[in-house]
Amino acid sequence: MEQSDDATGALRREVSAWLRDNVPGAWRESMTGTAQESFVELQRGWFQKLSAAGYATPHWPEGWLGGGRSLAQQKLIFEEVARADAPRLILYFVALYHAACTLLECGSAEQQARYLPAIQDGQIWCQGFSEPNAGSDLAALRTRAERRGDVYIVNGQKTWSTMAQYADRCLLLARNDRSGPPQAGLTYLLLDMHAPGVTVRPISQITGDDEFAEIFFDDVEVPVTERVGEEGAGWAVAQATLASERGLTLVELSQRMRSALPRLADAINAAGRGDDSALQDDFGNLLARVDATCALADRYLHKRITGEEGPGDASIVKLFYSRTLREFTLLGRRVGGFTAQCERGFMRGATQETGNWPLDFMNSYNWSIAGGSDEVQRNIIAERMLGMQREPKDWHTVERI
Amino acid sequence: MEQSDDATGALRREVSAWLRDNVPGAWRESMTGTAQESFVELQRGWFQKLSAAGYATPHWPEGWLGGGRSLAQQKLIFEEVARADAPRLILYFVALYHAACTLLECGSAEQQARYLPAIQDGQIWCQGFSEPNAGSDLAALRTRAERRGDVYIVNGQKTWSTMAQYADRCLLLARNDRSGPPQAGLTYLLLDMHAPGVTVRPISQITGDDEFAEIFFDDVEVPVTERVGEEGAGWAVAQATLASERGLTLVELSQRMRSALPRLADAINAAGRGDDSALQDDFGNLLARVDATCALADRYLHKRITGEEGPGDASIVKLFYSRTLREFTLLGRRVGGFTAQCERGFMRGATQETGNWPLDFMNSYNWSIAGGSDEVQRNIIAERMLGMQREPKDWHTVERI
Amino acid sequence: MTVSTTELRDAARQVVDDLGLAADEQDTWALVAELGWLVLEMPEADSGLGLDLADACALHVELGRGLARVPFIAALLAIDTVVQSELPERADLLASLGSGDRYIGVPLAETEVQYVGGKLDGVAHGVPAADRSREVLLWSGANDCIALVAIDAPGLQLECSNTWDETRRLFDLHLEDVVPTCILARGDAAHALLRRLRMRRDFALAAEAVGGATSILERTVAYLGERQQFGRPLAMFQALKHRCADLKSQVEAATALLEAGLAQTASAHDCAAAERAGLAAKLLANNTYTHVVEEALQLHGGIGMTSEHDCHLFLKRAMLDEHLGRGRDAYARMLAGGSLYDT
Amino acid sequence: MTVSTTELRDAARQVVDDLGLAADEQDTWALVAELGWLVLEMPEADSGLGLDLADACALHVELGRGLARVPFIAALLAIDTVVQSELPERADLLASLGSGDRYIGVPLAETEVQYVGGKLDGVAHGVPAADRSREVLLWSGANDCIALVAIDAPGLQLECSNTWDETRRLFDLHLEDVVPTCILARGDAAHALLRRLRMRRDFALAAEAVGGATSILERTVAYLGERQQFGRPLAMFQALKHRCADLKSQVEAATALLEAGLAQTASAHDCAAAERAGLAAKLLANNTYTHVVEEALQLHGGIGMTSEHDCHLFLKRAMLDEHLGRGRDAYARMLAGGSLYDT
Repeated sequence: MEQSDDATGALRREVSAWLRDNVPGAWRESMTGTAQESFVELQRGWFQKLSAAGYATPHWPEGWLGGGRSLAQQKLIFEEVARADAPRLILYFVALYHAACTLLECGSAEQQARYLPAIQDGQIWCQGFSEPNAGSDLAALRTRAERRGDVYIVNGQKTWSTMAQYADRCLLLARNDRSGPPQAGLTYLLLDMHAPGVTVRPISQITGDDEFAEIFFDDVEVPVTERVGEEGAGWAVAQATLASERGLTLVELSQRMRSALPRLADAINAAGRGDDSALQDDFGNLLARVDATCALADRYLHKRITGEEGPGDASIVKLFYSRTLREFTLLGRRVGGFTAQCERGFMRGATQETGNWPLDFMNSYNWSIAGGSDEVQRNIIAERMLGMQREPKDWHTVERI
Repeated sequence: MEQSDDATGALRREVSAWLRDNVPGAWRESMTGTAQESFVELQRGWFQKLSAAGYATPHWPEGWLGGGRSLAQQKLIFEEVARADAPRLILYFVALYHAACTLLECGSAEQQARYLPAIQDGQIWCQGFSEPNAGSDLAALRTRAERRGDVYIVNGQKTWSTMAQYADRCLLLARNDRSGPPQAGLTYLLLDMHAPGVTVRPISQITGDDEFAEIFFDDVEVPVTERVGEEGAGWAVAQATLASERGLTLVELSQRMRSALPRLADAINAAGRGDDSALQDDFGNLLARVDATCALADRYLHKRITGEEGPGDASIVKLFYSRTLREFTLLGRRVGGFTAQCERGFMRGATQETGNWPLDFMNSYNWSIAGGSDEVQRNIIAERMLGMQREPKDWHTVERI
Repeated sequence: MTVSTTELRDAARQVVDDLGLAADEQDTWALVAELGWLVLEMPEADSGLGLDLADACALHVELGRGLARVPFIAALLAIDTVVQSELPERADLLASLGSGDRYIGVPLAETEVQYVGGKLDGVAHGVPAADRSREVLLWSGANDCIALVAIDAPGLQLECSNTWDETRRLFDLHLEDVVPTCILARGDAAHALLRRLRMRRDFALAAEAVGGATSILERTVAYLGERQQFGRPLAMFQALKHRCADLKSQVEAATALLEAGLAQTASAHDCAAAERAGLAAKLLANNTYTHVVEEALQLHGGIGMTSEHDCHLFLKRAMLDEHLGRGRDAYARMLAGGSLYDT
Repeated sequence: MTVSTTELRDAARQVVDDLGLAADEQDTWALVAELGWLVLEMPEADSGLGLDLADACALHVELGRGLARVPFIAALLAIDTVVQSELPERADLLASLGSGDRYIGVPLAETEVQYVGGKLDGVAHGVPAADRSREVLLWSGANDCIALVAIDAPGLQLECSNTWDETRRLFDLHLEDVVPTCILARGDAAHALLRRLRMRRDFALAAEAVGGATSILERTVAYLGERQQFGRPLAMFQALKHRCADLKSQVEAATALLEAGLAQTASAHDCAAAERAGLAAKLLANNTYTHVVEEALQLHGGIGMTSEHDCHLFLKRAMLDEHLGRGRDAYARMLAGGSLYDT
């Protein structure tokens, strides 16, 4: 680590003191069974505070409010936020990470000047990568962007876009050319979600939540000035977007999973089953796995800091996290019994450890399916990390979406 | 079933009374840590008794001693033998089932007259199908049989042949033609294991046992009269060999597994852990799975009796048996603790439920690897039973070996 | 399986397929009554069809396949208990129950009810469609009293359980000094009737679970055969094939165990053996159902996470089912109890 | 990991690879002594290298990779305990232990020994290469006495444990009225030393298991890449790929947990935290090792069932290892004990 223990300790104390004073109180209660709108309100309020304090953008370069922090410091802030059990900034994640990092790495100076301050002020972004028939297979993207003079005309459909119904702008990956190899004909655009021809339809999830949405584009005009990178270079720009959070999300998620273990222990004890050796076995094994998940996430981040990341490293962490989370929620379901099946109210802004076990179980699939399914991660690990032979010619796999 | 309850009951009483008087006593003790030779002696003695009583060949046609039994009656005899905890007739299985059924179905009258009485008298046979580089892939067989006048000259190597070191004859599948499709160039021969050029080398197994052997053929002459079926029709004849035991083995194995449950319960109780709810959970779940294995095996046999067998039915039973046996032996390993790791003596003639848990665990792989590995069974189930699309062209699978 | 069971099953499959997953509870109930399924197990002397538990379970399998929104398990349990009883009004009651005009609810989970001084107190969990029943069959936690309780009896309160699974419409019944309409059995007779009821409930729930597991696996395999990725149907990917093959073997095992257990209830008069077979069938069926739906959701990918797709209906039913009957962890432990000390 | 740990690891890997799996115990021991590994953790004041548990575990990982037939874990545990003690002959003893001339055995499983009236009675399990040791470090089941016992003391009998794993050469020690050579600690001091010893033993066993799991997975992947079936290398079959990928993620997780736990022992002076980290590391490492070897045997097919192939050596080591230390089921339950009642 690049800092002395003292400096780290000081930052940790500063952040945790600030969090103590500023984290919204009792949000787990107020966000249970509430409407989407009041959740959005909570997110806005919490973002404004965090952003003003500079803790929302520690990963931005020096010169920006809060920016210039080392990756180790960023991790520290993420850890403290997780430990303080603050709501996850679901509404702003794409803006703060995906959009900002893409712009910082590949955007023009003009684009950076236009959007980065707006993001710090609370502009909401969504991601437009996934399509109904291209879940783990970016090469199959069909949304079209046809150049007509100074604009692109966009037609098509995106799906599984987080909170798109509240977004101002969209990071859009669209096809400008179908003639070459699939990855070559993609272009990366910044699309105004308020433009004519954009329709958003929230996806009704099995949990009753609707944090994802479909986006339909019907002859939407996007000025050429809103293109990031060259025409046809969208694939490379998208890699920058996907790499933007640099392992911090998994550090946060694994810390939150660890923080939630007492909730599971409480449930076991409340059921009067602390002396049931079958539950002790399961809980003990889970403890070790959760600790291992945190250790894996930390190690991965450390590799990124030191530039030692290898192919498949990210997949290992994601796969192990998703399997451990599944076991966590399965044990919850077991302990919760019939009673837990009768609790329908879900909690917004939490992750997968609300203590409503059937809900948590269902939400755990967000991590085994989205962001590169477990199956895609296994392909990557086997082929790129273990060097197992690829299947013949057209049996190809794609990094992740 | 084709019989009244009364007739079934009478047969059951008859068989079980006979077994009570004739099953070798205390063979589990005498066969523990003993040499292969004394095991062979036990097998010979027990076979002579069983064969003389007609219980070794209930599946042979009417006219043969003990023959003409319905499949239901054959099953009953198998069940009683398993319940009486008699030694498995490992040394004679290939002769009684594979050889006899192949000869009865595809052999000439002359071949039947020559071999069937000898088999009833105790002639020992082995199977020569598997090769070092063709485990689950019969199409890759490389042992050659070149026709020269009235003989075939055999060269090559077979492996995993049960008890080949004691065999008088071998059911050999060899390649006579490499020009056509792989399955078309195979010929089926009855090879004299005492002929010049035959070398047998027992395979040293990880358990310390050597019930399998490699067979090497160096210019071995096999008269054309020892060919079963036409030249090049070996594949079809081999199917008759493989189908010969018609599900009875799995009935027997699943019954033996059920009979062994008390051995596991005793181990749990002996460890003073009958009240450990974790072990109760595992044992209860295992009970249900073992019962289900028996039910599956019975149902499969019933389907064969009524002619309702469908593709994949046999694979379902074998796969579920192998997985359940693995769990059985894993629970044994857990319960047995450090002490069980210190018991090296193995028991000959038993199946996978000797109560020596590490040994049983290792032997359980005989059923997940041999006779069509779990992986091959899964391919068959997925493609032939569930109708999932096959992989392109040369990605083919073979029934089982 | 007798020929008539096969016919019954084929007919039921047709009916359930025609209804579809979203069919209305009332319509389905009317159809179930019209088809004579409610009198399936009534003795012929009571104008029933005189069929047995194996036949009833053949129907449960089919209704489970279609997640039928109808309290058929509870209805048959109540009818069987009335058949076994010596109620004076037995004949009239059976007639109205068999026609579907009247429905008696039965808890599908264990109750926490005491019977003291002629009154019932406590909570009964998981009574399906209790709001449509005139009476509910309840029993004391001590197993020494079975009673019919009027749904509008003073002191009785209905509360919708509001489970994630909406196809069962379960209710909790809160009882405070509730006087039963009539007592069906006390003491040893109640014990014996409740053993029978629980055994039958285990088999019925096992049958529904087997049906549900079969159905969601079929749907998953069909989906994989259609859905293209990387230029091929997903069904062509060996890793997914192997997982489906494992699931198939588990579903077949649960089916075989259920059928073998039911054969035992028909032939043997050994109550303990039937109980044990019911425990094993329920345990394996629920383990299989939950495992199959968990895999099905993953194999469906994103589409399975949307409420427009049917996948979640099976998931929620399976999650609930493992807690019905005697409770999630009771089955393995009761089974083990026969062989291990101190249980 | 400090640079020196990395260097140590790389050097050890080279040594172990050169030795191969079949290397002789005596030769390996001589090499271990020559390389200075026995003085690794001895304080520099005692002419040691002054390195820490993380460094020692880096070696255990490598020795575990190669299934080295050398009682290195026991040797380091004995040395550390002597270092912590205040024996008068401490300096001489450390010198002879560090040179490898003398070896003190330590039980790798729990003992059933009582210390009463100045004498030891009972059985100590799993002492590696006890026949090569001059003394054995033993303790009472009540944890209130640690002693050195001469291997030829009257009343002490050695019995080869004859485990399936032949690479550890474990012995049982039967004790009847055995008078110890010397007492290292009594009472609270013994308690504290034994907590330290068990914590270190957990980490050491975890490290060996992580090494073994890593090695057998590498070998399995290599085998799948070579072995052809149906005209392709087995490694090309997706179902096998996915299983290897799962195994890899588990091995990486066990490795990360081990390293994170060791980091905790170095920085924190919190004994309870280090103990807990050791429990978790041992639990996950053994779960992983057994699971990986079980899959490895299946993935190797028939060849893995022959004693000429190395697969079974890992299998037998892994089967044994899960029962060493505090015992198979103690780990999860002790970990849970911190959070759950009544444990």
